[in-house]
Amino acid sequence: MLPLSVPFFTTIGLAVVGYLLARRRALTVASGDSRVLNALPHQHGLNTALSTLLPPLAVMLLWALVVRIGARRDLVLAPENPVFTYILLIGLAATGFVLSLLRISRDFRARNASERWIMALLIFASTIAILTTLGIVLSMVTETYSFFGQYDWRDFFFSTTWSPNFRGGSDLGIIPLIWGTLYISFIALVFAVPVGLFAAVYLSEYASPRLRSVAKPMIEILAGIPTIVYGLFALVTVGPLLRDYFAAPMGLGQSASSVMTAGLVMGIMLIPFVSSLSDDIINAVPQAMRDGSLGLGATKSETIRQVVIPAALPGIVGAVLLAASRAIGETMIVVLGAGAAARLSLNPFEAMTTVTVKIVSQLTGDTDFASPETLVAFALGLTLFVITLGLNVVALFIVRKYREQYE
Amino acid sequence: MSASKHGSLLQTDPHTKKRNAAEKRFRMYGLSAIGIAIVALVILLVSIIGNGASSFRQTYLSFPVTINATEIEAAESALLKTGAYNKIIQISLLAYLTNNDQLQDTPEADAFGMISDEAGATFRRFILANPDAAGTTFQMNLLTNGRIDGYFKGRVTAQTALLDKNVTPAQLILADRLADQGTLVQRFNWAFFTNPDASDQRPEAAGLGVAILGSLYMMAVVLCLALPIGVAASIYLEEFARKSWITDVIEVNIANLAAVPSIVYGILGLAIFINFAELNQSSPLVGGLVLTLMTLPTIIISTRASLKSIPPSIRDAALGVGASKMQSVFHHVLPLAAPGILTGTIIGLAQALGETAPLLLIGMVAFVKEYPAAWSPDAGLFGEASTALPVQVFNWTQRSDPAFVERASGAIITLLIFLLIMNALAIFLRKKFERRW
Amino acid sequence: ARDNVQIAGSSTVLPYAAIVAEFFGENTDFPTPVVESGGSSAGLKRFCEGVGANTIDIANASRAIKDSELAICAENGVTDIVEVRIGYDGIVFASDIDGNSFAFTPSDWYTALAADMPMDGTMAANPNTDWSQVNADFAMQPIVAFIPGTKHGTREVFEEKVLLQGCEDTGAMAAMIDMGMDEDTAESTCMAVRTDGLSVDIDGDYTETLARIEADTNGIGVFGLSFYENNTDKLQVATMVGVVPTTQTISAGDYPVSRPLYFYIKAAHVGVIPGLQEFASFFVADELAGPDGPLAAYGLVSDPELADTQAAVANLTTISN
Amino acid sequence: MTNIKISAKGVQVYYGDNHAIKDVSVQIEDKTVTAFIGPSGCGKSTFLRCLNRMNDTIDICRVTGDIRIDDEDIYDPKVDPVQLRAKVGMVFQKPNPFPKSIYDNVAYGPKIHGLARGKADLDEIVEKSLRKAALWTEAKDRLNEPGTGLSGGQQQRLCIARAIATAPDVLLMDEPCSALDPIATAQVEELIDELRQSYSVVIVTHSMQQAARVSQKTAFFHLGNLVEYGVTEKIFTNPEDPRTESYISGRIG
Amino acid sequence: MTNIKISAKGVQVYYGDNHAIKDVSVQIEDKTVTAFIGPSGCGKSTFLRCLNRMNDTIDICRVTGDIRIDDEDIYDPKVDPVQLRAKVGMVFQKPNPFPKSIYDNVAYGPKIHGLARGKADLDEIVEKSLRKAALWTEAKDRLNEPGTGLSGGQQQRLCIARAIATAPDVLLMDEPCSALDPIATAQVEELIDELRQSYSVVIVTHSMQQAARVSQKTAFFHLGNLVEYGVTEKIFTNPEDPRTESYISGRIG
Ligand SMILES: Nc1ncnc2c1ncn2[C@@H]1O[C@H](COP(=O)(O)OP(=O)(O)OP(=O)(O)O)[C@@H](O)[C@H]1O
Ligand SMILES: Nc1ncnc2c1ncn2[C@@H]1O[C@H](COP(=O)(O)OP(=O)(O)OP(=O)(O)O)[C@@H](O)[C@H]1O
Ligand SMILES: [Mg+2]
Ligand SMILES: [Mg+2]
Ligand SMILES: O=P([O-])([O-])[O-]
Repeated sequence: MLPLSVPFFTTIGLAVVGYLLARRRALTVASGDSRVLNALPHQHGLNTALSTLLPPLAVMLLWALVVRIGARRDLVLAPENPVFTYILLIGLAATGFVLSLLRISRDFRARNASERWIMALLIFASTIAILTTLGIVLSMVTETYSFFGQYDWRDFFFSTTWSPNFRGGSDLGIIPLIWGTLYISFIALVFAVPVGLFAAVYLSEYASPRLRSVAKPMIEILAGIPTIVYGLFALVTVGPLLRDYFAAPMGLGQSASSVMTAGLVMGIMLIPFVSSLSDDIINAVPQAMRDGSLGLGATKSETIRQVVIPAALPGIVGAVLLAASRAIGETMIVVLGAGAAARLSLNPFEAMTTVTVKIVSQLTGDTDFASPETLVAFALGLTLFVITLGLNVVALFIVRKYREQYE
Repeated sequence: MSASKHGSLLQTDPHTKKRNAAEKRFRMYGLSAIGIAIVALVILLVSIIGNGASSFRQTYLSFPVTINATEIEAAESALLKTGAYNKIIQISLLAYLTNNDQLQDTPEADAFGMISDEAGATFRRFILANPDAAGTTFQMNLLTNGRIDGYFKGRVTAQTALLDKNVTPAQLILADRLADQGTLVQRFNWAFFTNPDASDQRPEAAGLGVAILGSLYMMAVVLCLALPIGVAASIYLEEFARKSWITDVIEVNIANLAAVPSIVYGILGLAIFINFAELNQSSPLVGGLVLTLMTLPTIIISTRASLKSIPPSIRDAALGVGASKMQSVFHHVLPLAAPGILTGTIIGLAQALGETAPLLLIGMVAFVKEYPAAWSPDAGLFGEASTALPVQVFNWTQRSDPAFVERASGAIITLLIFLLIMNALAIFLRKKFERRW
Repeated sequence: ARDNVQIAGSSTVLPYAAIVAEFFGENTDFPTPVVESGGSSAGLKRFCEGVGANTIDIANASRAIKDSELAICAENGVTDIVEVRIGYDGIVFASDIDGNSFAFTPSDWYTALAADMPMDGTMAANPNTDWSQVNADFAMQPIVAFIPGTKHGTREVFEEKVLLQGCEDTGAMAAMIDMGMDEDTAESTCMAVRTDGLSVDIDGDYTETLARIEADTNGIGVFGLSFYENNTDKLQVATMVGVVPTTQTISAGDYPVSRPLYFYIKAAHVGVIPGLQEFASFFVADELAGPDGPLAAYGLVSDPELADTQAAVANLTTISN
Repeated sequence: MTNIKISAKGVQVYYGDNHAIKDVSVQIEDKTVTAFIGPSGCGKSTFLRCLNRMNDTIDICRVTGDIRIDDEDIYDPKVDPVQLRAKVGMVFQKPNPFPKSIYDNVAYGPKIHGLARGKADLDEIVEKSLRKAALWTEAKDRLNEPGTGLSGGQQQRLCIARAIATAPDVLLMDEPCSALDPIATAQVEELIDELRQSYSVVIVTHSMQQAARVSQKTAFFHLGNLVEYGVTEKIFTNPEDPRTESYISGRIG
Repeated sequence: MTNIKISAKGVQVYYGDNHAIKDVSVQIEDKTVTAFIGPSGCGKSTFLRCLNRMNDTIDICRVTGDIRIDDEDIYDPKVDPVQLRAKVGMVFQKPNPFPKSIYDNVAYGPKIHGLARGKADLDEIVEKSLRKAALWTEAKDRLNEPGTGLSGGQQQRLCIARAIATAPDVLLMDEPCSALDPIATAQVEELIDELRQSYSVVIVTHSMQQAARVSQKTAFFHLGNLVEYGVTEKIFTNPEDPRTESYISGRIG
């Protein structure tokens, strides 16, 4: 990839020059009166810049990909002399440059042309999400496959014990891990969603602009505190507190690490995920909606609950999904707050653990990296991926059902 | 009669009273929600700052060291040169203490033990930089051992010293004496921000320099890629793509990507960027790319949510005067959606800046002492090995010497300051773009 | 194009490797090697990924490489591997400094932590909840044990050298075989740890164990020797079969619970990556890894057979497979 | 003072620096339709919004002076704007249906005020309100479709239905017929006439004919001032102020 | 076919299952004002939005049939709807100013179409458009204030100004005077008359008087059907269809 930097920067330079030249030329063609042009000079410039820039960039990307794939198969595809590549790429840039400059005329629809380039960029950006998914699945699928070669899939999916063992003969049932994941995430969300939502409502509907401009970024700091701090907070403060004041008096156990501890502390971390984005979305609901409701004699809270929040629902669901996702993916808080023991229990004051924690611990553990005890991490990852996919599909349908579109 | 139906405005009727009570409760909930968040924040910050503020001060010993050419030569021929240099320093310290009648009845070994293991390296660097210093005496500023430093920060006391294998009460008494006399001073710990990491033996020398640089490089990559790509993808999916099952699949898929545990992005990064693309391991470039992929869903989800919340009448208005869809989006919709986009960016960057797990698999959770260059001819852009701030926190919390606890908290404070600086612009812009209509 | 040595692997070896790397950078003209942590397994996996500048040169491990791993290495073209044993990691039992002191034997641990044990001819769940029930010499203190999670190599050592030993010493093993269990089942039953919450698996590191003991002062935790030695003001160590764990007692073989530490060199990178062999020899030199070197000072139990290791590094003696 | 429903004295309204209502005093009678007329931008909507304190929702808006309804100062701190607005209903100038179903739009007010005893009761209120607002025939088959999918005029009638469903004492209507065809307009005017039997109605309109048809009293606003207020007939036939005169005579539509 | 600007044949519009426009064919002449009249909800706005393809933005809306402007099929895949909309301007039924300054609202169109050579030029266009829309006096001192802070009628005029600033060939106006007082209405009508000199104007109105005053041709819609289309005078004095007759005669406002 490295030697490509020369044509890369040349192309960028050419594109900048192209932008300026095309603008100039467009104005010249129009004899200085931009009104006779079919597109703005700026759009001519943009078109030339993008025509110059994008084809060589695309070729460069493709070329690098082909070379790398070739290298994997021990084919040397890159020419000995990089000058050929340079000439090809710079030639391509120059062609785009010249052709697009030549196309400039009074009637040339530069806007459409430049928008086509931008659209290509937008589509390219969207495909990255798809490619990422593909990459994630592919990077885990071979290892998962070899895991299931060594371990019965029925035991993995249906066994209720998780106890890996160095000497083999481990029980690697995913069920207690999934249970722990769902339980902890559920508690975290039960805490974070109401708190976050109420905070968002208060910030956008009640708070003075000053309070809002201070409180919102402050709450966002919660999302930036490294999770190890939360973990230690759970371990040292919240865990013993819950044990001494709730679990022990209620006879629910003596464990300082518990689902409740991890869930609550994680909930704190998730507050800004719900509050900040929801606040922005609530803020975007037109004032006319609120006026309509207030004008009927509704109180502010009635307005918020029955008009504003339903109208902002898709965005709020997005924020909640983001929080849920983060809860599912969290490691440190669970390790320190909920412990490492995989257990199937309804008691929220017992130690449990999550799929993600076990992915990390099996991946960074000491067992033979080709053994099922390590490879199970990949199977866990892939299974979690499928499960969250299912949950997201459900979420999508729920949003569809309740979506309210204002004008 | 109508008047009776509604009653006096000055007296709240029972139904309204109930509703007003509900209103008040609702407001209270909101306020307490904010209160909970702020209280949690304050507790966390107080504990972080309480633990970490002391890392911004450091104790130094200042005394003259006599530089003798033959001793230097002998030291240079040893395998462990810095160990030999340490010896030279010890001799000078002993001489200094006895001359000033400071040693008194402190055992010599205890006096030597007050100097950091880093001293030898500091001294050797000094000699290499000043080859003609031989034969002269120089006033050297050397780090004290972490325990002595801890004594001045309250971490080590006479009681713990009795139990602690790495410090003796005699050392503390000597330290007090030296402090009174001005040989031992506490200064602001600039080195904490400029030094690279140090091994477990020398907590007093450990700094965040490489980590700050590494995080800076990675965030540059993340910001330059994740924000534009995320916004572009959202615009395409929300505004242009024809709604069909394919866009549904993509939408669900992106939401799902957010739920992928971050370590899986590490697996992905290892497979794609290191094994396939053969980019350098441990490099901020790979780290940045992995974090970009990890941050993208956050930005896309929040951007799409805010694009959705812009009323269609705004788009209609723009289209109606002959703006293209692209123009209506870029000129009108996007500015109105900016607050939500910026929020997504703020949260996404916060996550990216604090993330360790994916870096584990691409080799950035490491002990790195050399500063990475932003650009180097053989490693390319951001291609040299480095760590990151959360990695330093992660590493330091695992180390056995308790002196690292304070440094880990110091690193967290630094990380939060870094985050605030990084987000300040976003927060400012968001406030500017906020409006009601 | 890489000019620094790249190391990955065990977090147990990491501090030692970092100390050596730091010295290596200070004392030679080579750049300081980069030492990653991430676990023995992950390190070896990266090591076996192939040969080339974008793979690591050295893998640290708190256990010996397995044959299955060697096979995968070979598949990927990593054939010449030099095994270097740098010393031993002592495993100690420690509790809160202000609490009761303990003098353990493996039998105590077995009796305290076994999931099921033979009683009156049948297997029954472990009834002990207090250390005084385990051993009449112990003070009254509820059993709370923080032992390494199953991801840690230390767990394996704990199970084999403490639990299994205790199982044999108490005669439980024999009783189980008498009951008609085959030897393998009996062994794994011996090493099965109770899951009723009295024994807590720690997936994190020793700082987590320490924090848990500080949060619950009844806890007794398993630590590495070097970790304990840096925290003698907070922890008191228990003896095992009457021996206090120190680098000397472990080195002499008096203290029974320890495990060897290794690193593996990719011989194909020697001569390609500058400083690789130099670093390896530097690591095992007497000045560093010897009993008076900085590694021992930090808590590494130095290897009595260090000379053999030095020779192996000098000759790049590869593992024959 | 027998029959005064709303009495405003010396009302001033500012939007920031913009003085939108200048010292307006007016007494609106009960069981009367009062029309507010005046050129666009003269402050009709602003004044109307003062009467049920909807201006509270506009940050930059500042209201001074004394406004009493049933002899009670509505800007008294003791007054609950919520109760006020339940008593003084409003139809906004720009139709603003909620992004909910047509049914829910109308049922919203009765629900929050607890006006319906059950589902059947609510259904009845919804139907009656939609019928009165002349929307029932068009809406009855699509009660569950979103109110935002209606045509402009239909939305306007939906908002009228929504406002009358809560049975206010006073109804403020800001150009309620601006998007309606003559027939629908007639129906709404009929409704207004019917409402007058028991309530007080204030209507803003640009149509002189409409004002003349439905109102008993008319107030003419100009540049924030209340220029003239009196019996509708008199205002239209024999205005006192030359500005009223010229506005009326410049009439076209 | 000498003078036909827009020709629609067999246009059908569906909102989901709702058949909103039923087989409408109409030929709209150049340099003519055509009025669309009909009861609320009959499909006037819908049909109007077909003419510049604004219906494209409503997901559930489906349009079939043939619509030609200057003899070019505007639903041809080759047609760029953007260019079409630049050529066929629109004033929406509900005023929808951008949440930007008044100036920017008007200047937006000229800017994106490159109609101004410089700042001075742009200023001139903005002033001229605001003047034509009868908003200049009210807006000239607050050009930098947000367009959303205007009164209802002012917003409507702002939207008119915004539409004419881009100098379209055809102007579609959906009830442009619904929130305007008679004087402002007269000014807008004058504007329409002026525009007719060079352009084609289609106006939706509920005011028969207005239709009669400004238009040369009138189309009467009923329940999605185009009932009658012809010279305005004839429609109002001698309608052919009984439905037209009854709608006209039932007139009130
Ligand atoms: N977005 C939409 N979704 C569904 N149905 C719609 C939508 N817009 C309009 N309709 C329906 O289509 C029919 C025609 O509506 P249109 O807006 O064209 O009426 P109109 O003639 O403009 O009425 P008005 O004078 O009230 O504005 C109406 O029955 C209306 O409810
Ligand atoms: N939210 C606001 N912010 C600032 N100024 C406003 C706001 N609302 C109205 N104004 C200004 O106050 C004055 C009175 O506006 P108002 O809406 O009361 O007029 P109106 O009589 O209702 O006119 P129209 O018939 O056009 O609706 C106008 O100059 C208007 O521009
Ligand atoms: Mg108004
Ligand atoms: Mg309409
Ligand atoms: O990291 P470890 O492999 O030593 O547990």
